[in-house]
Amino acid sequence: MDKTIIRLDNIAKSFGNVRVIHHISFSIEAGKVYALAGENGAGKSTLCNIISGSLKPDEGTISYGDKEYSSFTIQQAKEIGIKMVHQELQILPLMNVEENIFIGEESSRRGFVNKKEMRKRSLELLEMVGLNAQPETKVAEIEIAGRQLLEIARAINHNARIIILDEPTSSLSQAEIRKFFTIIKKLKEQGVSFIFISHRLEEVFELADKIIVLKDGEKVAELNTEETNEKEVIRLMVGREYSDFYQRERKCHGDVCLELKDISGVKEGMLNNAYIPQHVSLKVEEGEVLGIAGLVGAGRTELVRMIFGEMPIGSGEIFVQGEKVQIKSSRDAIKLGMAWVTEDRKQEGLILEDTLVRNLSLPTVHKHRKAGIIDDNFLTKMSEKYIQKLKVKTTGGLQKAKNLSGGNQQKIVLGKWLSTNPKILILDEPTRGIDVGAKAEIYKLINELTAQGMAIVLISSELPEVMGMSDRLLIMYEGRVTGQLLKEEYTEERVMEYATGRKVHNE
Amino acid sequence: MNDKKLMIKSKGILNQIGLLGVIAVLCIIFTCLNSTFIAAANLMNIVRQSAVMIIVAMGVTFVMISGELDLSIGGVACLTGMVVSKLLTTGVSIPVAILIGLLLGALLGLFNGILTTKFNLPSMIVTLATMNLANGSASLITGGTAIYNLPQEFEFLGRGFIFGIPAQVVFMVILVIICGIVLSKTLIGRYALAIGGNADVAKLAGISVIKYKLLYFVFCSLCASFAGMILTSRLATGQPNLASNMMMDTLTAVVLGGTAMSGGEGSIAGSVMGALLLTIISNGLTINGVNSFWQMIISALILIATIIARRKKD
Amino acid sequence: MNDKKLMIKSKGILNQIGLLGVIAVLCIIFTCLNSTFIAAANLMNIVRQSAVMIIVAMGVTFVMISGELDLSIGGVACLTGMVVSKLLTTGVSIPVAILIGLLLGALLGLFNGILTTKFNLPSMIVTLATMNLANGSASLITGGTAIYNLPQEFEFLGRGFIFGIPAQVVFMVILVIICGIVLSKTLIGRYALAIGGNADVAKLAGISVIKYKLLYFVFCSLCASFAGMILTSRLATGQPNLASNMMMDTLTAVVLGGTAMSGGEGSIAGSVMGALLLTIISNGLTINGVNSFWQMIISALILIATIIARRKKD
Amino acid sequence: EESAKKVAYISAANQFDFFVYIGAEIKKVGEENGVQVDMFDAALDVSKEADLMSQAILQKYDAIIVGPVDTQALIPSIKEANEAGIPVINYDSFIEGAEVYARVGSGNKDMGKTAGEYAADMLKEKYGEVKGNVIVLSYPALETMNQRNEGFIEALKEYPDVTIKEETVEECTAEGGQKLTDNLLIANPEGTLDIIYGSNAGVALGALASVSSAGREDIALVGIDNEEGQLNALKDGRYYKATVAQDSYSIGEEAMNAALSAIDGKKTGDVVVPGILVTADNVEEYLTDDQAKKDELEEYK
Ligand SMILES: Nc1ncnc2c1ncn2[C@@H]1O[C@H](COP(=O)(O)OP(=O)(O)OP(=O)(O)O)[C@@H](O)[C@H]1O
Ligand SMILES: Nc1ncnc2c1ncn2[C@@H]1O[C@H](COP(=O)(O)OP(=O)(O)OP(=O)(O)O)[C@@H](O)[C@H]1O
Ligand SMILES: [Mg+2]
Ligand SMILES: [Mg+2]
Repeated sequence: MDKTIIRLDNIAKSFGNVRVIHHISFSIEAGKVYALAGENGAGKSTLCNIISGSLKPDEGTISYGDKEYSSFTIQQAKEIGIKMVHQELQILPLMNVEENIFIGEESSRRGFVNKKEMRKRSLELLEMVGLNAQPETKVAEIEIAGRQLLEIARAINHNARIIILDEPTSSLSQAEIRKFFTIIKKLKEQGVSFIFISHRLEEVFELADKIIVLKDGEKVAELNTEETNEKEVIRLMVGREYSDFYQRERKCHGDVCLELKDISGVKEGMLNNAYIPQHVSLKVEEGEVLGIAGLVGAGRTELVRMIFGEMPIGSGEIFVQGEKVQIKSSRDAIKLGMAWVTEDRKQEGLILEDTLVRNLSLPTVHKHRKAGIIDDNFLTKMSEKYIQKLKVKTTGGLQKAKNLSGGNQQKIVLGKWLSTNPKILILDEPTRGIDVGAKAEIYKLINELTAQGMAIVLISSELPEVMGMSDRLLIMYEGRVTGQLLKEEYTEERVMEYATGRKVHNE
Repeated sequence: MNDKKLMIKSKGILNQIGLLGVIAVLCIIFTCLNSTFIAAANLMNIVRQSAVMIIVAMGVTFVMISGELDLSIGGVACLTGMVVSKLLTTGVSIPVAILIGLLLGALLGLFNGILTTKFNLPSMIVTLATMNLANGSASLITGGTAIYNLPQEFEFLGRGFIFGIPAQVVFMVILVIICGIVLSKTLIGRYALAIGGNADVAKLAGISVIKYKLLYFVFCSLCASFAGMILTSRLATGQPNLASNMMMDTLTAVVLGGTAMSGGEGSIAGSVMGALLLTIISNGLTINGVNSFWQMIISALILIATIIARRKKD
Repeated sequence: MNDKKLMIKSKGILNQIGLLGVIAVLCIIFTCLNSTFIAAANLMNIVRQSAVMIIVAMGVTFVMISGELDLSIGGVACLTGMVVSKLLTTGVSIPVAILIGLLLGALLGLFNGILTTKFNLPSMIVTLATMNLANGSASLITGGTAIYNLPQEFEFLGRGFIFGIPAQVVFMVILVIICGIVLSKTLIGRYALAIGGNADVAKLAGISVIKYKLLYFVFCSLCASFAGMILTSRLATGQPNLASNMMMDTLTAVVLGGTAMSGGEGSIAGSVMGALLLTIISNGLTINGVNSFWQMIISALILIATIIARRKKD
Repeated sequence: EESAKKVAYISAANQFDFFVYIGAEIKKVGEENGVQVDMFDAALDVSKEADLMSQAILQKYDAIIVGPVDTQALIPSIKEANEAGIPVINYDSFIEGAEVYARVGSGNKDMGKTAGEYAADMLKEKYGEVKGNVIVLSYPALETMNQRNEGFIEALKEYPDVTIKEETVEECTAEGGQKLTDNLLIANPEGTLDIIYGSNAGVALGALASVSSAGREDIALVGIDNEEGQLNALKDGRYYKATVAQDSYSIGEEAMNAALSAIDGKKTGDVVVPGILVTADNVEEYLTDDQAKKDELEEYK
């Protein structure tokens, strides 16, 4: 029996005169997981947007049953049962968790929403995906990882037939990912199909039945997972092989750059106190990469916020280059030679409507003026430099940030902060949504920068990354530092023990 | 960010408590200064005076929650008033004239809505244009002069009583109750909040943003044209410069009530209280013999005090 | 989604070309109807008439680009006009009076800015309050009547000439050039765009959002108070309801010029052309003997046509 | 060939019948004399009036007939016209301090006085002596209203037992008058207020709407202007007792005649067209005449 749900034929799509998808065809069968692999900007999200009805292809057809469509509308896709978790999170921050889960699919009778039914279902879903929040919690109060879980809850809510997951795991940590994969596997058994995008190939190999490799908008291969391996996929994607990703070697040893002594956040009545960092002490030296690991919501981002003066500090001291400092806002922090690559590129990283040049030059523009007049030539050149160095896939510095693919946006955020030449660089999930090739480049960059004496704090939910790239590891659990490990001591088990609070290291 | 989070959390209720607090304090002050303020007749007077503003505020609340702006309300009210007056003086029966008035409102709302959504134009300019269009047309009907000799029975809308309560107050209360239910209990309300929160997200969730926005615009204009008829009925003449302050006053009331200019947030109770607050200020000051210039200043100060007080409460 | 992206791409220039196109078409039509329209004297008249609006639009453009709104401009202009008139009639010298007027403007701007930024209040309400505060105070100065007998020399601002060009036009041109440079070539402009684009990002990039927003508010109020003095000078009397249409007209001009109400986008050239367009419409219609009600209607239609045309061009 | 003469008529506010019919009359007289009349409306905006003046001067009208929104604010514009050699005819409020060819009007202060005297008579009739409480609705930004109020107050000042309070409307429209009066009725309960005076059609009609819907027959309304609504109310006579009507037709006619002379270089000087006191007694008669005039002018509106 034919198990095909939908079939794409010769789908093509251009933005302006840039062709992003070249005549791609494939079918989606029931109960299978398809992984889309490809570099940043290869066209993965675009293809998924076409399937889910939010973009119209220029050419080609989509067949469903015995009907052919030139494109789906969102409503049609929904009727068929196509759900999508978008790479750029699609949430309504002012509405609560429950309203977000059910948006567009409220259970209602004659226009009146049926709150009881939805409450029951939303509690189930929250439990299922492991989102530790009440249905009435406003989404604005939830950090990015929680939002990702929320979107997942939304996608699995109704009886979907095809669920498209565009980097659903990029801000999740192991525990959530495990939980999530269990759900996927269960749904798959019930005949639900998935299109899965992730730059973490081990996830791809764990889940996918088939791997479709895209390169520059073309389908270069459709592989059965059993018959291939990571190396081949990477070669097909990038055109070259990466053998050992994490080649961290500390070359420079210097003084302590940044030191926190017993920093605690302010206990604010209504917030969930557990997540506000308490009694955190740490040191980072020149040339060192200090990793901070922890589960989602452990309070790592909040810690950076506190360091940067964007969240109140209740007690404790901060020393930069040995001197005690008062940081009232990120402006002070920047002046002290710090830079912070934020995790949420949309909210805190980019001015989406602005050009790449403007985004890249924002923190440094004040330094490049002649008699008050901005030296735009210089800024353009500087931007070109970073665009090349980070291999950003773009039509040029004048492209708007919002028109870049997710991974390329992330590179722009990184470039923006590198351009300030910081002495202390804090990277909060720096490789979120970045492809393997670019990741390798960023790791190389981390090594180069530390070799020149920069101190780096690397926060990442991806254990291999944070373990592979840091010289020392700090592990947080519910706002507290539960463990500190030296490179020689790392094992995944040990880190997870601290990260889940099963073990607490006492100095 | 963090403070913001705190703020948002408890907004729903506290917002309104903040406003209520200000209203209470004002009432006490005004009563101390002049006890007629608290007299039943004056309280009814206040409610009656605010009724029209509240009616219009209902429509504006929906439009604003959905992330758009309707500046045309005053114009719509004015044009409806004039058209209905003209119809009435040419012998059209009252119910028919009222129906035509509402139809006109709906059409103007549709015009706003279509230009804003289908043509994807900024609603601020579209509705500004509609305002001028409507005001200009209102004056053209007579060449700029007022219309007199409306039938006596038409005065019911603005001067009549239903069970001893001014008719306009009754209409207002019914409308407020309906709107309260619609906003909090139905898809129409929920989608307004969603669309205003982020129209792209709403669209991706399969909500037909255009259809709903059209609905909000039409409803808003309907409210405005109904208000225009009440005002006309109360004045017992068709005035070509009717409702010239309606837009500013109503927008102020709605924003004061906690509806975000940028959409995604707002409440019916808030808008009602915003309108009441504005009316109480002007009534209390007039009764206490404060002249209109001081009134402007004092009400501006109270406005600022209110938003600060509300903010502190959060 | 897709069309939108395409649209935005070439906006910068095409936006203005769209506006220019509309302006050109209108000029041709008006000239055909009445050749005095194109006479040098009338062209200068148009520029002179639009000068005040353009001056205020400069300030509004910066505030709006940075994501805020200033509704107080009319009030500020009016209060400044009255205060300066009062000072002049009590014998204060002209330069001192002008300086005090500007200082007053700056203070009102500071007031707007501080409430908006430090207290984190919605600028729409804050400036609305300031508008009423200013208008009320303006009337209180004299109890609501106008101020007469300003010194003859004060008329220079609004009626004088510099090298045969009306003084206000000269001031306007200078201001426009400065603003053009500031917006595109200096930090003040760059940061306005960044703050309006995403204030969080700007703040994290080390920009003191508060300081810059204060600056924009102060500048905007300065423009308004300067405009108020020009208007007062032109009328040679202090009028307590001066500039009552300024806010609506100027906001329309600026938004018409392509500045986004939500911030992050806008241009000086656009605002200038927006203001010119509005003036041309009213001048052309007046010259052709169109009565003021038809003018409202026709200009509303042209307004809509313009935003549609601009949109199509993109 | 000598092109036809043209005259610019600048109205202070076409929202009032008064200005509309002056304009119509002027147009009619113009037509009879082969002079083109173009009408402009300053819509109660001083700045706009100044701009309209400049424009009329630029377009080289042969004469400008202008009703000032504010007399003083118009002076620079009149000087501008003088410099350009264009004669200006001033109607309605009289301009002091600038050179005009003619001033035609009813005298605002005089009309106020007429209304005040009638108010005094009413009080006398009510109490046997002239005493009582009077509220004057004011809108200080409008010069004409100030002058009318001044005349009214002056007439009543003679009687020490009359308490006069001025109350300012927020806007000079029916709605503004109504809103204020609604509140005033609360602040001045039955028996504490005898007369409300509204010296322009807008506020007078607003006060009428408020007083009539509250059924406060203890209050008598006196006003100025002759909008249809005011005249109708006089007929029924329950609330609105008297209004001072301006003769817009004669004002228009005189103004246009002055303009015709001005084109020939002749100055007319001041022409006073006195206001007419209309009460329940003579309203029918007045209305018949008025309606006839209006019908005649309909095509010129
Ligand atoms: N609206 C748009 N306008 C112009 N170009 C666009 C637009 N959307 C996407 N692109 C371009 O299309 C290409 C493909 O983008 P897409 O988002 O599909 O990539 P992706 O494979 O999902 O990459 P990533 O792994 O970084 O998410 C990119 O080069 C991007 O810059
Ligand atoms: N699973 C969850 N359930 C509920 N709230 C969550 C969850 N995950 C994150 N949060 C929210 O996140 C906040 C703390 O997140 P923060 O970003 O500081 O931690 P983190 O360790 O940096 O996490 P991340 O892995 O997202 O970077 C908490 O206040 C909480 O509201
Ligand atoms: Mg993508
Ligand atoms: Mg984090």
